Amino acid sequence: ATAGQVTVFAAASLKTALDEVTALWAQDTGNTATLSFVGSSALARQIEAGAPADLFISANTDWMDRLESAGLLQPGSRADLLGNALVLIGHGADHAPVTLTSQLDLPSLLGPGKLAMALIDAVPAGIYGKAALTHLGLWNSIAPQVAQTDNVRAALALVARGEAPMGIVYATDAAADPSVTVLAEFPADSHPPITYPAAVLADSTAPEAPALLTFLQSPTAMAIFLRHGFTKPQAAE
Amino acid sequence: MSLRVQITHRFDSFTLNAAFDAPAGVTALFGASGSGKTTVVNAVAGLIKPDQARISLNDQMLCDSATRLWLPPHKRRLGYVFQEARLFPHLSVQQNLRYGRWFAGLRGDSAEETRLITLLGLGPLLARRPGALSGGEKQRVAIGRALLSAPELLLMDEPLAALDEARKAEILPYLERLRDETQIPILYVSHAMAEVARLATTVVVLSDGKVLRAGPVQNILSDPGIAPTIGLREAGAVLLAQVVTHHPDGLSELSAAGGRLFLPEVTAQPGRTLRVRILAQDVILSRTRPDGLSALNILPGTVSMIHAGDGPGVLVQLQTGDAQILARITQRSAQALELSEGKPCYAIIKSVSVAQDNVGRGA
Amino acid sequence: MSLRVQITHRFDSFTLNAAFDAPAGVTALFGASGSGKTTVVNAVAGLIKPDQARISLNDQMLCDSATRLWLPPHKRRLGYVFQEARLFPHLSVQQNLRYGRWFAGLRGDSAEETRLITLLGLGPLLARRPGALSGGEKQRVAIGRALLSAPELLLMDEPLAALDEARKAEILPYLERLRDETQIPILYVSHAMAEVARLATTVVVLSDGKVLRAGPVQNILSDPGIAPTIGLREAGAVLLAQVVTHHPDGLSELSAAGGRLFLPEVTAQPGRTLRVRILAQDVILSRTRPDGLSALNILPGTVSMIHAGDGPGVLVQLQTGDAQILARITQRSAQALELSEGKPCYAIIKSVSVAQDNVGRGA
Amino acid sequence: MSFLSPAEWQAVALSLRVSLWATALALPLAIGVALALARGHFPGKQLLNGLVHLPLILPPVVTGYLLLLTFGRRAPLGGWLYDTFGLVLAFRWTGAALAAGIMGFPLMVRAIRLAIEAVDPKLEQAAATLGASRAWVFATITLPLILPGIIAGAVLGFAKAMGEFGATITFVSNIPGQTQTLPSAIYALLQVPGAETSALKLVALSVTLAMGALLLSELLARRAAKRVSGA
Amino acid sequence: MSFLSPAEWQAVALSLRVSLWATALALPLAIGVALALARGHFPGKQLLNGLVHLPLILPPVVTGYLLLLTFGRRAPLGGWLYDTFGLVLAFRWTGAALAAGIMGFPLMVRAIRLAIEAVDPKLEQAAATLGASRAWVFATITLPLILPGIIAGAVLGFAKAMGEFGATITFVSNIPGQTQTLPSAIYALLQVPGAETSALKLVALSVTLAMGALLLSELLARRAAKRVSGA
Ligand SMILES: Nc1ncnc2c1ncn2[C@@H]1O[C@H](COP(=O)(O)OP(=O)(O)OP(=O)(O)O)[C@@H](O)[C@H]1O
Ligand SMILES: Nc1ncnc2c1ncn2[C@@H]1O[C@H](COP(=O)(O)OP(=O)(O)OP(=O)(O)O)[C@@H](O)[C@H]1O
Ligand SMILES: [Mg+2]
Ligand SMILES: [Mg+2]
Repeated sequence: ATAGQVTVFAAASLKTALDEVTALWAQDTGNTATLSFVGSSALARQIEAGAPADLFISANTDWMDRLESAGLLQPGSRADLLGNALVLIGHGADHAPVTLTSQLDLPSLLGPGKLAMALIDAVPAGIYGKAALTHLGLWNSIAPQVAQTDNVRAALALVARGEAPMGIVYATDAAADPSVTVLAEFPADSHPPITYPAAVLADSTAPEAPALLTFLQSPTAMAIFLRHGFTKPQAAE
Repeated sequence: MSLRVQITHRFDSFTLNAAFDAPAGVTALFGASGSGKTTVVNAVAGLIKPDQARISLNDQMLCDSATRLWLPPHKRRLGYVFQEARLFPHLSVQQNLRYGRWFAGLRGDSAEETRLITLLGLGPLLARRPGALSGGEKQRVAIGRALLSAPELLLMDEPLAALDEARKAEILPYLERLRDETQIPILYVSHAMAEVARLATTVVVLSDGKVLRAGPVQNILSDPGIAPTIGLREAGAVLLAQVVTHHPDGLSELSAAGGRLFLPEVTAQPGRTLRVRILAQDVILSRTRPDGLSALNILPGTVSMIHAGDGPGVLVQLQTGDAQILARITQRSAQALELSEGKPCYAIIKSVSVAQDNVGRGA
Repeated sequence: MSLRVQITHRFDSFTLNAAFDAPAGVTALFGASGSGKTTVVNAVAGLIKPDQARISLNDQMLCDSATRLWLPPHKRRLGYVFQEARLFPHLSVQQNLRYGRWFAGLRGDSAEETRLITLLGLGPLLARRPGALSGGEKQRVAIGRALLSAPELLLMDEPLAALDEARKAEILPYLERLRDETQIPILYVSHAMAEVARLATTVVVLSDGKVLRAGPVQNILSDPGIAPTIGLREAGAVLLAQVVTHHPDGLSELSAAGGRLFLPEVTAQPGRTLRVRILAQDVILSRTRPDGLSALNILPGTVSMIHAGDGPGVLVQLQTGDAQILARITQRSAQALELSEGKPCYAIIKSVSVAQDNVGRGA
Repeated sequence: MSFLSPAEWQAVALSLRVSLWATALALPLAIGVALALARGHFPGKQLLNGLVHLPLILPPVVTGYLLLLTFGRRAPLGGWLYDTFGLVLAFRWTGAALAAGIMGFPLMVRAIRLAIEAVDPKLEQAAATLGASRAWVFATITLPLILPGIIAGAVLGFAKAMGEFGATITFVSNIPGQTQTLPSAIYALLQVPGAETSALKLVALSVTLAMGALLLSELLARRAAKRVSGA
Repeated sequence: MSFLSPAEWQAVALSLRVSLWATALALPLAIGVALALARGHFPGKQLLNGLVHLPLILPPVVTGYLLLLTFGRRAPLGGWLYDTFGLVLAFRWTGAALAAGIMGFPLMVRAIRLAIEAVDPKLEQAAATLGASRAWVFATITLPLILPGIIAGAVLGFAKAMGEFGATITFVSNIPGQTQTLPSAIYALLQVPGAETSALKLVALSVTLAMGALLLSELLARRAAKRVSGA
C-alpha cells in the first residue's frame, strides 16, 4: 500500500455507512481508505490467499474467528465494531405491529405467502433469523414457507416488491426502504449477538490501519453508524 | 402451352434485357459463358426478382412487375436442374429423388420412378448420401430429382455437361420423348450444339444479356449471324429430311427440301422424317455443278446471306427449297466465286449427320 | 518427364485398381461417370491417401505405400483444375488467380498472367468475388488459377465442360502449346471425344475402377473394344496426315498412312502434319473398290478386328498402312460383306474432321 | 445413497429438471430469434439483438431483479400470466427454469444463428423450386442442416442452466425441494467456514452431470455432422 | 462529468480494459482450442472439451474460488508466476481479466468451433494443391472463412466479460480503481438499501457500452459475411 492509504475489506452490507465514515476520516487526516465490499466469506478467503488488505470488517464472527486462528490478524487488534438488530418486516405501510412470542400465529399472518430470509445456514442474517425463530418456538411451523436468498438485501427486495408479504432482515436494511414496515424487532436474547468484528490484518503494511480502526470506533464514527441503523456492539466491554 | 418471358434486370456490371416465347417443346438457351442464360432461368424459376419482368406460363402470370405480382418459386410447379447439382446433403439419394414428388402430391414408388432410376443408373446409389458422389453421379441425381417432381415447366441448365457420351445417348431419347409426348415447355441451356440440334424446337441466342436471335431451330442454326456465338466449328444447319430408300451399297437416300441426300446407312424406315445436321465446315460451294466430284450430296440453291467475320472465313447461307444451308468458306474462295446475295450456287456436302434417330412429330 | 501411377483404393462400394504411365504430354483419363477418374486424380494430387499406391513424378516419389512415403499436396507442385471450381469465396478473382503463384515464389504481374487473363476473358471480372460468377466464369478462373501456379504436373478434371464452343476454341490451342512446349505431364479428364482426339497423346480408359486400355491416342481410339465406353456416336480413329496440296475446287489433299484424303480446305501449309479424326459412323466398308461413287476418300486396308456389341451394329477395325481406321456398320452389312479378320476391304470415308489445326510435334 | 443427503438429492434432481426444461423451452424460441436475426429485415432488429444479449451483459443479480420486476406475482406480466394461465413463476421451479433459460438464451441464439448463416441459400432455393413452401423448406432443409448449431446451442444453454445461480436465487430464492438447485446449495456451503469439502462434493457431482450431457451432445453432433458431410 | 463519480469512471474504464484484454488474450487461445476440438484427433480430446466448458457449468463463485486456489499469491501456480515472470494476478486487474477471459472462454470456443466445422475442407484442399502448407492454408483460407464465427465468439466473450462478476469478485475482490469493475460496483451498490438508483445508472451505462460493442460487431460481421458470400 502506498503511504497514507489503507485498504479495507468490509462486508457488503456496510457500504453506505462505511463510505461516509471513511470519507470523513480521509478529510480529517489526508489519508485515503480504499474499500472493497464483498461478502464476508469471500473476503475471508481472499485474505487467506494473501490479499493486500489492511483492515477486515466481517458481518459475522465465524469468518473472523477462522482468520484469527490461522494467525492472520494482528494480535490484539480485533474489536467488535458494531451491532445490529433483527426485525420482522411486512410489505407496504399499513401493518399493525405484532408481538413476537411463541403464541404468534405466523403462518396465518403469512397466508399462502413466503417469509423472505437470507440463507438460513449460510448467511448471517439468515442464521440469526432461524435461531431467533427457533428460540421463540416458531421455526417448525414456519420453516416450509421460508424463501431464502443469497443475501439479506435480496430478501428485503422480495418484501419490498410484495412478492413475499413478510421477511426477516436487519434493522439497518428495513430503515432504508420506505416500502416495508417493521412489524417487530426480535428480542436481543432470541439469537446470538449480531456483531461486526473488525481487525487489523497481520500482513498489513499500512501504518495508518490501526488509526483508522480506532477512528471507526470513535463517537464521531459511531454517530454515523447509528444514523444508518446500526447499534453499538452488544458484548462490548 | 407456352412460356412467355420478358425480363430486364441489372447486376453491377451486367444487364439482362431479354424477351422471348418458349412454346411447348424444348427451347434451347444458347450463348457464351456469362451471357445471362442462368439469370434468365433463375428469373423464370422465381429465384431472382428481376427489376422489371413479365413472365407467364400457359396464361398464368408467374411474375408481372406492372401488377407487382410475383409467384414464389414453390408455387410455380417447376423442375429445375441447376448448373451445379445442389443436392440436399443430409438426405439420401432416394430421398433427394423423392423430395419434389412429395410436394407434388405423389407418394411411394411408381413405374416412372423405377424407369428413371434405371435410365439414370442410380440404382446402386439410392442409399448413399450425395456428399461423396462423383460429378456425373450428382448430376444424374439432380436430373432425376427435377424430372420426378411432376413439373409443368422444366428448366435444365447444362444438365448433361458432366456426363459421358454413352450415358448422354441414353438420356437424350428420354428427353425427346418428354418433349414429344408431353406439352410441358422445357428451357434447356447447353453449350453442346449436337444436343441443341437434336433436342431443340426453338432456339434463343443470348449475347451479353440481350436476345440476339430467337426462333425455330432450323431458322436459327442456319443463320450466319450467330455462327460466331455458336462457335465456328459447330455452326451448321439442321434440315428435316425424309428417308426415301436404303441402297445396297450401305447408303441411305433421304429427300430434303433442296434435293437428295446420301448418308451412311441410317436405321429409320423409309418414309420417316429425320433431323439432319450439316456442319458449315463440311459444305463446299461451287458456282457450277461440279462434275469431277461424285454427285453424292450436291444441293442447288441461291445465296441468301453472306456474313464475313473477323477471321479469314466467310459464312454463306444458301436457300435450297424452303430450307437453308450454311457453308463456311474462305474469303478468298468467296471472292473467287464472286458470291453475292441472290446468285445461284451449288452446295457440295461432305458430311451429314443424323441429329435424331427417332421420329420427330413434325418439329 | 513422366508420371507413373499405381493405385489400389476401396470406397464402400467402389474399388479402384489402376496402374498406368503418363508421359510428358496430355494423358486423357476417359471413362463413364463413376468409373474412378476423379479418384485417380485426387490420389495423384495427394487429396486422398490410397490404401496402397506408388506414384512417382520424374523419379520423385509422391507416394509409396511400401516405404510409407506420402508427400503432402502442397509439396507436389500441382496445378489442379477441380471438377467443381472450388474458388476461394473470400478472395477476389485476381487474388484467386495469384494464390498459387505466390507459393511458387512468383510475384507481381507477369506477361504470362496478362496473356492468360486475356485468353480466359477474365479481365472484367478481376475485382469481383467468385460468389456471383456464372458457371463458365468460375471454371475459367479455376483454369487460370491452376495454370498460373507454375506447376510441374497439371491435373484437369473436365476443365472445359461448362464452356461454350467459342471459348473452348480459344483455350484448346493454349493447352496444345502447353503440351508441346513444356515437358509437364497433364492428366486430363474429359468426356468430350473431340477434346481428347485433339489434345491427348496418351489415353487411359477406365471402367469401373480398372484400366480397360492405356496407350497412345491413335491405338486406343481405333480400338473397337472401347467404343462402347467412348459412346458409339463419338467413336472414331485419329490419324496423322500430311498436307499435300490445296486444290482449286476448295479441297485440300492430305496423305495419311493408308492413302490420300480430301478435306474441305484446311488452313495449314503443305508439308504440315495434322491430326484428323474419322468417326466410325462416317466410314462405309466395301469389299470391292467402289466405282459408282467418287474416289474422294477411299482407303484400302485389311480387316484387323471385328467387335460386335449388344445393338444392331458392328465395329470393324481396318489396318491401312501403319494406321488403323474404325468403321461402324450394321450386323447385316457385315454378314453381307462376309467380313472377317485378315480380309481385304475398302473404307469409304464420308467425312474427315481436322482435330488439330496447328502443327503437332510428331505425337 | 448415503453419499448425498436427501436435500442434496433433491437439489440434483431439481437442477436437472430446471436445466432440461429451460433448454427445451428456450430452444424453439432461440431458433426463431436466431432465424429472425440471421435472415430477417425488420425495424428494431438491432434492438432485439441487444435484448437477447442483455442477460449476458448484466450481472446475474440484476437480471434476477429485472425478472422479479417483470414476472413477479405483483408485476403486470406475472399477474397476467397467473390470471390467464394460472402460471406462477415466483418461488417455483418454473421460475428457476425461466431464469436459467433466459441466462442461457444469448448463448443458444448465437450458436444457432451462426449455423443458420452458414447454410447455403442455394439449397433452400432448390427445395423451393421442388415445391416446398418456406415453412417446409425450413423444416426439411434448414433445420437438419443447422442441427450441429442447435446441438451446440442446447449444450451451452444446458451447461449454463446447470451453473446458473445469481439470477435464479434473486428471482425465485432458495426453497429446498422447490427452487434449491445445485449451484444454490454450493453457494450456501461456500458461505460458511469449513464446508468446503461438502461444497466440493456437489461441485464434482454437478461437473459429472454436465460432462455426461456434453459427451452425449458430442455424439449427437458427430452423427448430425456425418449426415451432412456425406458418406 | 458529474454524471458519474470518479470511482464510477474508474470502474467503467477498468471494465473496458479488463474486457478488452480478456477478449484479446483469450481469442487466439480459443481459436487454437476450437481448431483442436473441431479437427484434431488426440487422446483426452473429450477431457479438453469438458475442461473448456467447466466455467460455464460451475457457479461463478466456485470458478472464482478455484482461481483463488490456483493463482493466489500463496498458491503454487500463482507463486511460480510471480517468481518467474513477476506476474501478479490475484487482486489486480490482470486477475480480473483472467477471470473474465476464463468465464467467456467456453462461449468463444463454441462459436469458433461451429464456424470451423462449417468450413468446406474442399477449399482447404484446393489451397494445398496450390502450394499452401497447413499453416498457410489456415492463415489464408480457414481464418478468413471463420471470421464471422470469430467475431461472434469475441462478442460473446466481450459481453460476458462486461457482465462477469461472480468469479471476478471472488478471485480479485472489489477494490475501487484496481479490481472494481462495473458489475462489482453494481453489486456493491445493490448490497445496501436505497442505492438502487445509483445501481441503475451503472447498469444503464454497462448496457450502453455493451450495445455499442454489439453494434460494432454486427457491422464487422456483416462485412465479413459479405466478403465470403460474394458480390
Ligand atoms: N468418399 C467416397 N466414399 C464412397 N464412395 C466414393 C467416395 N468418393 C467416390 N466414391 C465413389 O467412387 C466412384 C468413383 O468416383 P469418381 O469421382 O472417381 O468418378 P469419376 O470417374 O470422376 O466420375 P464422374 O465422371 O461422374 O465425375 C463413384 O461411384 C463414387 O460414388
Ligand atoms: N448476383 C450477381 N451479381 C453480380 N453479377 C452477377 C450476379 N449473377 C450473375 N452475374 C453476372 O451476370 C452475368 C450473367 O450470368 P449468368 O450466370 O446468367 O451467365 P450464363 O449465361 O449462365 O453463363 P455460363 O454459361 O458461364 O453459366 C455474368 O457475367 C455474371 O458474372
Ligand atoms: Mg450459367
Ligand atoms: Mg469426376
